[in-house]
Formats: sequence, C-alpha cells, structure tokens
Amino acid sequence: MSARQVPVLPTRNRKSTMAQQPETRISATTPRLDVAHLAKTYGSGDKSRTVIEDLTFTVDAGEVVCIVGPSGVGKTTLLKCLAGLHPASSGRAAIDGRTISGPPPEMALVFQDYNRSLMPWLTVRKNLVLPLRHLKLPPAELKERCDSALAAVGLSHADNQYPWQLSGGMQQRVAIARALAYRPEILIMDEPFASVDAQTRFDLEDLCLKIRNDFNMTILVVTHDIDEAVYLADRVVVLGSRPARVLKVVDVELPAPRDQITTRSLPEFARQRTEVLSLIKRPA
Amino acid sequence: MSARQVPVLPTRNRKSTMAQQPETRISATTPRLDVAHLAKTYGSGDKSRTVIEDLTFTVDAGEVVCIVGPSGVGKTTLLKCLAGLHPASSGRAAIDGRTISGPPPEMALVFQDYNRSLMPWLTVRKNLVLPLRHLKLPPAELKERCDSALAAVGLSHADNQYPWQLSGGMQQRVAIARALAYRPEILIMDEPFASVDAQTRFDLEDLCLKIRNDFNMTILVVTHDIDEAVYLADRVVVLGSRPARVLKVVDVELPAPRDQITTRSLPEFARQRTEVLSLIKRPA
Amino acid sequence: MRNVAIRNWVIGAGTPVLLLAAWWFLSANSADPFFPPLETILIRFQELWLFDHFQSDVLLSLGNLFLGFAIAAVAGIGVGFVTALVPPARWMIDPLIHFLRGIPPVALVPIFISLIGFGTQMRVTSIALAALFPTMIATVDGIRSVSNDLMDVARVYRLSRKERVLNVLLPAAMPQIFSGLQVSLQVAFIVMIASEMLGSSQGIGAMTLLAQQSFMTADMWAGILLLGVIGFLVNILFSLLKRKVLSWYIGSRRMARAA
Amino acid sequence: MKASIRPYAFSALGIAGALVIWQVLATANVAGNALPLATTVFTTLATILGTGTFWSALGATIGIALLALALAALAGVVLGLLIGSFESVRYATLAVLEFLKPVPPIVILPLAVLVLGPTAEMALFLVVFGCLLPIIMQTVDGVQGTDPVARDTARSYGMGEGEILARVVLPSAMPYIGTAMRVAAPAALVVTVVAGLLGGGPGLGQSIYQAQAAGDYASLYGLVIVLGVLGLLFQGATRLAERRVLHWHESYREVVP
Amino acid sequence: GGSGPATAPAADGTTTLKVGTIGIGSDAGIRLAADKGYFKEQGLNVEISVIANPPAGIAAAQSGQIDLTYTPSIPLLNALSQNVPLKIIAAADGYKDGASEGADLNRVDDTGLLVQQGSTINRPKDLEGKSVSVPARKAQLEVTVSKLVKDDGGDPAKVNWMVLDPSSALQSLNSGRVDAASLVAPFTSKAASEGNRLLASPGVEFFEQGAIGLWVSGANTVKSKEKALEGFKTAIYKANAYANGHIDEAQQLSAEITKTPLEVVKSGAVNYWPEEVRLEDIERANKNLAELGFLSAPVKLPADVIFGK
Ligand SMILES: Nc1ncnc2c1ncn2[C@@H]1O[C@H](COP(=O)(O)OP(=O)(O)OP(=O)(O)O)[C@@H](O)[C@H]1O
Ligand SMILES: Nc1ncnc2c1ncn2[C@@H]1O[C@H](COP(=O)(O)OP(=O)(O)OP(=O)(O)O)[C@@H](O)[C@H]1O
Ligand SMILES: [Mg+2]
Ligand SMILES: [Mg+2]
Repeated sequence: MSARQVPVLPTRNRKSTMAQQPETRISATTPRLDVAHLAKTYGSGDKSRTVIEDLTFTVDAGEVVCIVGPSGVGKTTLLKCLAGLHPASSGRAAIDGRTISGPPPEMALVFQDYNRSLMPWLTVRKNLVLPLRHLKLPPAELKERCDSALAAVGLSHADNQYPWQLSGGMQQRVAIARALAYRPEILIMDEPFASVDAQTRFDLEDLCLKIRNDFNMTILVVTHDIDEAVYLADRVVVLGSRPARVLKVVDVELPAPRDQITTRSLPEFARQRTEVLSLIKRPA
Repeated sequence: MSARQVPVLPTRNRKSTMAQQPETRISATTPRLDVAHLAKTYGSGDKSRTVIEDLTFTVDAGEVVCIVGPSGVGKTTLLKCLAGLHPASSGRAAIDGRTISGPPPEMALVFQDYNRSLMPWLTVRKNLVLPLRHLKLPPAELKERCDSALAAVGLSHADNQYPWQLSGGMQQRVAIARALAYRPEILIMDEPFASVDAQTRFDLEDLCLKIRNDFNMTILVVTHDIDEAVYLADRVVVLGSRPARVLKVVDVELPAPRDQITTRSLPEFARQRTEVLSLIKRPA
Repeated sequence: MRNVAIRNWVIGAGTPVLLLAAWWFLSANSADPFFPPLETILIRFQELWLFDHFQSDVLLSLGNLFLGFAIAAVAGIGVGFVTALVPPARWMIDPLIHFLRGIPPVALVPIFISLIGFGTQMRVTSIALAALFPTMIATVDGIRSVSNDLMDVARVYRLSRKERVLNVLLPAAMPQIFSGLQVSLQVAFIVMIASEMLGSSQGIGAMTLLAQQSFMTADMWAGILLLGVIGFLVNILFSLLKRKVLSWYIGSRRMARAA
Repeated sequence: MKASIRPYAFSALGIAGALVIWQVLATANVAGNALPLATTVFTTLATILGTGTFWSALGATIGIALLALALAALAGVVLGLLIGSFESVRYATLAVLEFLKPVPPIVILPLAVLVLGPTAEMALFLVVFGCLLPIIMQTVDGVQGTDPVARDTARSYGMGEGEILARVVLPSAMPYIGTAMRVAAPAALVVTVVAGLLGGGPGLGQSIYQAQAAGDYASLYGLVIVLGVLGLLFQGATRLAERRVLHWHESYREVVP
Repeated sequence: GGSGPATAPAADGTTTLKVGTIGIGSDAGIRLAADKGYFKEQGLNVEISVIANPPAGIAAAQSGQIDLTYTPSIPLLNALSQNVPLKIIAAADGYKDGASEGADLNRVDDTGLLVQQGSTINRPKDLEGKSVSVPARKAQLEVTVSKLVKDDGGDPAKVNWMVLDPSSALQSLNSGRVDAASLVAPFTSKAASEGNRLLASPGVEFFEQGAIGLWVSGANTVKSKEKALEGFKTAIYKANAYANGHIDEAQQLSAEITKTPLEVVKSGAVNYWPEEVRLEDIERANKNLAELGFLSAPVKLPADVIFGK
C-alpha cells in the first residue's frame, strides 16, 4: 500500500459547471448540495414506514462532510435519495439548485455493500471500465484513468484479478477506485473504510483529503467511526432518533494540512470527538 | 440498546479449574494460555505457504489481550490454531499446560464471519441453545442463560427472529450472545465489533470488560481498531510482517474502571495508542 | 401502488381465462379429427375421469407415483448422506451413478419388466429407481457445499456426531435436497406414465396412450388435460411443503434480494 | 501424490465390482435370457459399433438433442429476459407457465405423434417443449435475482436500461441459466430417446425399440450402455462449458490461497 | 387427375415415395418390389422407414409426413371411425381365399394364441378370468382373441388383458406370469419350440380370407400423388405375385428383416400376399368389430375408400 505517495490524478476533462464558474467555488451562498425538509417513507398504506422525516442541511463545494448516526437510522436511505435512486417522499434535495430526480451525472456513489456492488464476472479493471463506457472516452484516456485510480488505492498489481479473489478490504478499495476513475464532481461514500485495516484506513482517509484538494471535489462520507469523522470532515452532521433528524451540525475547526499522528493528538481533536460522542451517546 | 445496564450474568455452574483454584487467578507464573514458537503452514509441497513462523506470547487468567496487525497477516489463522480447529505445524499452544489438540471444552470462539457462523434455519434463541444441548442443562437454567446473554447484548426483543432478519450489527451480537450463553472460561473473539455502530460498540466493549470482572473470564480479541485495543486490553500483542511474528507486546497501563469518555481522553491513552500506531505504521 | 396491484391481478387472472375462451371459440366448429372442440374434450373429461375411472385408474397411478417417490426420497437422502460422508463410498459409486443417470428411465422399463415382471412392483420400482438419482446427487452436493464456517462452529462448540448430522448438515443441505426432490418428482411423474405403457392397461398414462392409438382424440386430450392438472396440483402440494420446511431459506433469499 | 490417485482407484474398483456382480448374476441365470452375460453384451456392442445404421442413429439422436437444446436455450433466454424485466408480461404469463411447467413432454407425446408423425420434427418439438420451460423459469429467476445493489450501481453511474440489461442483468442471470442448461442437457437426450422409443422418432430410441421388439436383449443392453456413456459425455460437456462461462461464479472459483 | 406441385418428378424423372413399415415378415413383399426393380419400372424411388406401430404410421400418413404406411385393417377402421381421412392403396398381406377351411390353420395364420404345455386352458372360453398378453390394447390380437372367446360362449370383458411386447410376452408365458400369450410370427414358432402349446389361430378365424395388412395413404397424398400411387400399386401387386410364387426366396428375406433364423421362419406360418383388396373383406372385419363392441356401430366406409375402385 502506498496511498500516501498518491500519483497525481490528472485534472478532469468532463464538462463541469464548477470548473467554468470558479467564483462559485468559495461562495457559501449557493450550496453545492442542498437538502431541505427531506422526508422518505418506504411502502404505502398500513405497511408504510417513515425512515426520514424532516432533514435539512447543505454541503458547500469543495467541502468534506461526514454523517454519523446509529445503525438503521436511515443514513444509507438518505444517500440513495441524494443519488437519485429513490425519489424523496417530500421536501427536496438539489444539486446547484437543480432538484435531483434521477442519478445526477456529476455524482458517484460508493455503496455500503461494496462486495455486492462489484460485478463478480468482471476483473478489477473491467469493473472500473464498465461505467466509463458510455462516456465514449478515447482509449488512451480510459486506460490512464483506470491506471491512476488503481494506483491511488494501491491496487495496481490486482487489476487482472476478479473481485472475489481479493480480501474484503481490497474489494472496498476497488469500489472506491471505480468512483475515482469516474471523476465525479461530487463523491458520496457509504462507510467506505469499514473493512480495511488501520494502516490502509489511514492511507485512504488521506487520499480522500488529497483528492478534495487536488480537484476541489465535494465529498460526503457516512461513517461509524467518530475519530474518522472528526479527522476527515469540515463539518459533521450528527443524525439521531427515528425517524431520522439532524441532532446537530458540528463545525470541525482543525488546522488545514491534517496528519494522522499530529492532528489526532491535538487537544482540540479530543474536544471535538468528545462533543460528537456525547451527542450520540445520549439516551435514544 | 442498554448494554451498559447489563443484567448480572449468574455465576456459572460448570466445573471450572479456575473457580476451584482461586489462587492461580493472579499468579503470573502459570499462564492460562501459552503460545510458544507456534508455526502454521497451509498446504504442502510446492503450494505450501507459511503464514505464521514463530509466535510466542502468553495470556494470564482473567486478562484481556488484544491482537492487532495488518489484514492478512494471520490473526484468524492464529485464533483457529488456539481453538483447536487447525493443528499447529510446529511449536505449541497450551491451555493450563495442556497442549491444544482439538477444540478445548473451556473455550468459545466468536468468528470473524459472523453472518456465516449463525445457522440460518434457527431463530436467534435456537442458535443460542444449539451448543448447549449436549450440556444437558435443566430447562430453567437453559432459558435463564439464553435470556441473560440476549439481554446483555441488547437483543431480548429479537429472540424469535431469524439471523437474516437482523442487521449486520445485530447478527454480530447474536454470535457474541451465543458465546456468552455457553459460559466459557476463555473467550476468543475475531473482530467482534466490526459491524456495529459507535454507540453499540462502546456498549459491547464495556460488556466485555464487565464479564471479565464478573466471571474472571480470560478474553482474547482480534481487532483493527487501535483505540479499541488500547481501551480494552491489559496487553496488546502487535503482529507484523509476513510470516507473522510478534513485533511487540505493549503493556497498557490505564486505571482500572475504564470509561469510554474519561479513559479515552487521558494523555496516557493517547500515548499508548500512538505507540501501537507507530509500530503498525512503519513500512512493511 | 394499489392500482398497480389491481392491474397485475387482473392481468394475471385474465390472461388464462382469455386463452381458454380463445381455445373454446376457435375450436368450437373444428372438424379436424386431431383438434376436437374444447366442449367435446371437457365432456369426455367429465365422462372418463369424473368419476368413472377415478378409483381404478387415477388413484392407481397416483398411488404408484407417491409410493415410488417416497421410496426414492428416503433412499436418495440416505444414500446421499453415506456417499457424501464416506469418501471411499463416494469415489466408488460416483461414476456409476452419473452413468445410470444418463440413461433415460423409460429405456430401463423393458429391462425391469424382464427382471421383475409387469405388475405394480415393476411400476413402483422403476419410478423409485429413476427418481432416486436426482435426490441423491443433490444431497451429496448439498452436504459438500455446507460452509466450512458452520462446521467449524459445530466443532468449536463440540456438537456430537449425531447433532452435527441432524442439526447442522441436514438443515444446511435442505435447500439443495429440496431442489433435488423437485426434479425427482418430475422424473417420477414421467416414469409413472411410461411404466403404464406396458402391463395391465390401467392408469392415466395407459388410458391416454390407448386413446391415441385408437384415434379417440377427444379422450386423448382429456387425458393430457388430466395429466396437466395433476402435475400442476402435485407441484403446488410440493411447493407448499417446501415453503413450510424451507421458510427460513426462502425468507433469507427474499431478504437478500430486497436489501 | 498417493492421495490423488486413490479416488480413481476406488472408481475403477466400483466399476469392476458392478461388472463382476452383473456377470455373476447373469451366469446364475436369475432372470433367464432377459439378463445376458456382461461379456456377451460387450461383444454384441462391439458388433453394433461396426454397423452404419448404429452411427446414423447415434448421429440423429445427438443432432436432434443438440439442435433442440440450442433452440430452447435461445428462445428460453429471450423470453425469460422479457418476462423477468416487465411486470405486466410476468403477470400475464404466470398462470400459463405455472400450469405448463410440471407437464412433462411425455404427456403430449401422443398428440405430437398424431400431428407430426414418427419424425425428427416430432422429436425436436418434444425436446424443445421439455427444455424450454425450465430455461425460461430459471432465466426469470436469474433476472429477478440480480442484486439490486449491482443494478443501483449501474444506474448511479448513468448507464442506460439496455446497457444494464446486457451488461449487468444478463451476466448475473448466467449462473441460473447455466443450472437450467445443465439439467436440460441430459433431459434433452432422454426426451430424444423417449420420442424414438415410444413415438417412433428416428435415433437410438428406435433402435432400442427394435432390439426390444425382437427380443434381442444383448443389443438392448448394449444400446443402453451407449446411452449411459452419451449421458456422461453430455454432462461433462455442459459442465465444461459452464465452467468456462461461469468461471467467476462461486461454485467454480478456484480458491487462491 | 391430380398434378399438383408435389407430383413433379425429380430431374431424373423418378418420384420419391416415403413408406413406413413395422418391420415384420410380410415386408418381404415390398422388399422384393424394391430389390427386383419393380418400383423403378414405375418411375418410383421408394424410401422405407420403420415406424413404431400402425397408429403412429397412420398419423404420419394422414399428415403427409410419409406417403404410405403399413397397417392392419383394425387400426385403419379405428381411425376411419374418427373421421381420419385415409385411403387404402393396396394389399400388404392376408389369407388365401378359403384359408379358414383348411386343416392346418397355424400354417396359414402368422398369429397364434399360446398356453403352457400343461395349462388347464383348453378352449378359448377358459380364458375368462385369466391374464392374456397382447402387443397393444384394442388392436388386432385383442379383437381377434375376443371373438374366439365370444364365439366359444365366453365373455371377453372377463379376460385380463396385459400389454406386453412379444419378447416379454414369451418370457412371461414361460415363467407363468401370464396364462396365455397372443403372439405374431416369428414369436409363435419360437414359443412352440420352447414347449408351449398353440391353442388357436385367432387371425384366420376372425378374418377368414382376403387382405388384412394394407398399404394406406392420407387423402391429401392421394390427391397430390395419384400417379405415383398408381405405380406403387402396380409394383406391389407384381411383387406380391412373385412372392407367392417364390416362397423360399420370400422367407429368406423375412428372416433377414426380422433377424430370425431361417428355420424358425420356415417352421411357422407361410405368408400370403393378396393381389387385390376387396371391400367385402374389410366390411366383414368392420361388422365383427361392431358386434364385439370395439366400435359403437360399423363405420360407414366411403365409396372410394379403396384407391382405384
Ligand atoms: N427498501 C426498504 N424498504 C423498507 N424499509 C427499508 C428499506 N431499506 C431500508 N429500510 C429501513 O429503513 C431503515 C434505515 O435503513 P438504512 O439502511 O438507511 O440505515 P443506515 O442508517 O444506513 O444503517 P447502517 O448504519 O446499519 O447502514 C432501516 O430500519 C431499514 O429497515
Ligand atoms: N485454508 C487456507 N489455506 C491456505 N491459505 C490460507 C488459508 N486460510 C488463510 N490463508 C492465508 O493465510 C493468510 C492469513 O490469513 P488470516 O485469515 O489468518 O488473516 P487475518 O490476519 O485474519 O486477516 P484479516 O484481518 O483480513 O481477517 C492469508 O494470506 C490467507 O490468504
Ligand atoms: Mg447504511
Ligand atoms: Mg481475520
């Protein structure tokens, strides 16, 4: 693993509203992602079940936001609404002011069930290529994108293997590499580092911060690990109770180039994590 | 979830060398578990693969020991040797001086693949009962053991459900409850809290410390979470390189009644976790 | 949501009714000797099977079917277990089993006749023997694919050999055993019909074949209809049993899909 | 090394044992001339193998079985994808398919013989009828069994419906189709022979019928042995094909330590 | 005058006819016609294939899958009673006129009813309550044996009919699994040589005389291939006459066709190949079938049921 020596991902060449309107990048007035009074109910009639009742928060361009909350609260459901896979029952989610009604082209999603989201009949490389086909890229660029994404997650050597020949943590990294190769403007990840060992996890966290800086990518991460949330995020959205609602949005104020050893040993880090922890720990 | 208000597990009534020889409890001279020059090679001939080369460490009675190390280093392999599922290739592992040659009766193992270690055709309660059958317990005690084990992991309400009707975290807790109901003297767990949310994880960590105190159980835990290892353990065994060997055994010196908020904010905690971290982080 | 359910129900129930109606009207004035009017077929169906030959033929056939199938099921699972758990036994009979499986059961009927005659025993034996293989092979496959993790659990908690067979291997292999049983049932049904082509000409298969050979096409259609209905009902019965025994498996599959 | 030879030794032992038992039973004359000596059967078989009629019958049987299998596979997969993908089609066909599913081809054999006569077309029709439904049902199951996460993944990356059907749904239904084919291949052979044996269609079934009618038990057993071997070959071939196509699937993965 | 596209002869001027037979001794007739070139003389190319049983042949013939099929008169009458459109083209086998009055019925009848040597069955009436094997239900042997039983004052409904192929039947007779077996040559002589007793010759007693086995075509084939069928008829009758005149040669062929030793063929009934089909012979069988209850009423035979008459 050498995610720390990440090869520089070349700047994306897909049309991007962002890239063309650089002034909006830092503007806090037009949030990149806007979730307003979002509600989601599964089923209908007697069997209906409201998972999300009234959720409001925003994500600015270039921000890393982490979402934490108890198991089964509706985090995955929220992400699926944002990715346009489920329609919202009421309220709305919008990208750059456009209401999301189907999978938005500028977004990529790394699923929680990473092992089920990889196609077992395709090799690692072909898994990366699959969603790129319809972009009709020139072959050279296609190859280049896959190579650099695989290198970024430290899996260059595994490109001809099948997902099921890899350990759980490697599979999870393939799913992340697929999203990287797609070069989205907004990257949404659902517990992306759950199955990797401590060292790799640190590497991937740092990779995440690096691509945000290099490409001004907007990143939304669901995680169970509060230390991770605090380390990664500019803001942490704490969800609680059922139906899900926002308990608090914690602004993380840690100095900019974060480092696994030094950042985590800052007193401010301990304070922030204790704050999030106590929010989560209060009786349901 | 109310693992913090754990119902007191009644003292076990199975014959126990421990319980009958209380003086050995604190004696450090006769380790409960003794791993000496253990080696394990899979396969034979050309295809042979040495996973563990020369591993030595001991676990005393009533101790909690955590094992950390990179993915694929051989942690699960080690535990399977200890549980008598795989024979050691050379060296030996012993309980109370007896070399382990088959599954020892005083031990229970919580598997890493929790979702594959539960019988899908049995309800949660029946999964707990299955290994107890051959102990021929009186029905009242059988019921009582299951009830308290389920209550301890916060799953009393789910006893009539099937494992596949539960979320991943709940399944993992069922596997833990099964081991608790079995009332082993030595409990070995392979990444037992990997799939549960932060709050439940804390609760289970505390449950772990509680049963150690209540029953003087000897507990061995493999984990990827270094904070968890430091929080739980009396000693942390750090494994490294391939074939696996012990990089260091770190003695954790944190005050006795540990608490999620206060213990984790101690400077000593930060020091210990940094030590383990730096051991792991050094280039392979 | 509700509208969709109603629409599906209407489509589901409506199509077969529509097809039957189409058959009825298109065949109403048919003079083709091989495709008589549906009305004639139904009249013959009623005359032949309800309840003239019900006891002598329908029950006779079904009795043979169930007896043969039951023998095949019990023997198949038993032999399967022995074969799977005793490797030398498996190595010894595996090639023979696969060899015998490739032989059409119907081709074996004449051999059975010459060996054991043409009475009820012959019919039951041929049904049982032909239906044995699918169950047996499925049982062996099922046991061999029981996950190592489950067997490790059984060892760690020191389950006895009997407990391991009855409480772990048998239920874990059950889904595959059941799909084997389903194939066995189909084979049993086929051989039931084939075995009636020789010997005393009693039974649904025999009567249908006879109708064909004497050009009583309406009777033949009635027989085909009856065999279809019986196959349908037997299959439903089996599915109910399966749903009961394998509720855990069906539920877990559905859960895996819906997740 | 020694361990890997043992299974074959036992297999050889099993076959030899079966032959010896046969020979002993036949010598003891337990079933009169209905059970000829194993040795007689094998010498008869050798003469049969030397005749042209045998080979043309064998060719007819294999040809019919394979052609019908191909037709059934093509039609079955297309129909299965259609039925599995569209809910209204599924509901419309459900009752009819469920009714036809358990009806074995032998049931409609009399009708097929009446309408088509004792011909290759009749055999072809019966085999297609017998194999089509299992393939359709399995394909539908496969389409429905497509992991929703995989489907969602494809959607979230902006793949179109047609692309998803071809690149996600079809491959993930492949194991189901493979199972159906593995069951269908020996069944196709069996039905082809039955069509000859009971319906007078061309091929080995007819040869068996003739041997039986003439009371020529040695030939009868010889032909049955040929069928057994043919069945083995069919199973082997489908297994091989499946292994090639489905090498990625759980049941075929070669475990990499 | 049918001259549809199907009659169009091939480039070399011959027309192909597909004929189905059931592979019995009397096939020597058609084989002689082919071997001696009688078909070729008529500009015909005849392809012979073996069919499982007469009903299958009839089905194939009526649907046009084959042009001609061999069938005894009873399955034909069954089919005609269900309005299957068929025409009789020529005679395939049968009995000489006056055959039923001869002394040695077993020498003219290739069917036989056999019992074990020491059996208590001494006359057809004794078959009541006994199991009797037949090759197929409601077909020639069941019908003819039924008539024997009825004429002897018995009730055919009380006979236990067992469907068995001839070799199984013979074996079952020997082992006592059936009390009597109705068989066709060469199994009749085989049975006799294995120590069984011939009880009656049901065929000749039922049919008395005339054509039994017939060459039959579907009505559509008759329309489209009239000329070819005319040629077939001519050739067959020429062969029939030759066979009747050269019994040794014909028996040699029969032995080949049925794969039986020549002695066995020679020890059995001598085949006869009629040279015409008479309506009265068919009507006699028709009337008998109705009387025995196999047909609810005699079939009203169309005037042109026999081709060319
Ligand atoms: N398709 C569905 N139909 C009905 N209910 C659903 C569906 N998907 C999820 N749910 C329910 O919605 C709730 C929220 O599920 P979700 O997967 O969003 O939780 P989560 O916060 O992601 O949990 P975890 O941390 O365990 O992944 C759960 O109680 C679940 O049972
Ligand atoms: N049955 C086996 N045969 C051959 N090799 C094996 C077998 N089981 C495990 N291995 C190999 O041994 C090594 C150690 O595996 P093990 O499962 O013990 O790792 P681990 O430390 O538990 O990893 P993780 O943290 O991912 O669970 C791996 O490289 C694995 O491929
Ligand atoms: Mg989730
Ligand atoms: Mg492990």
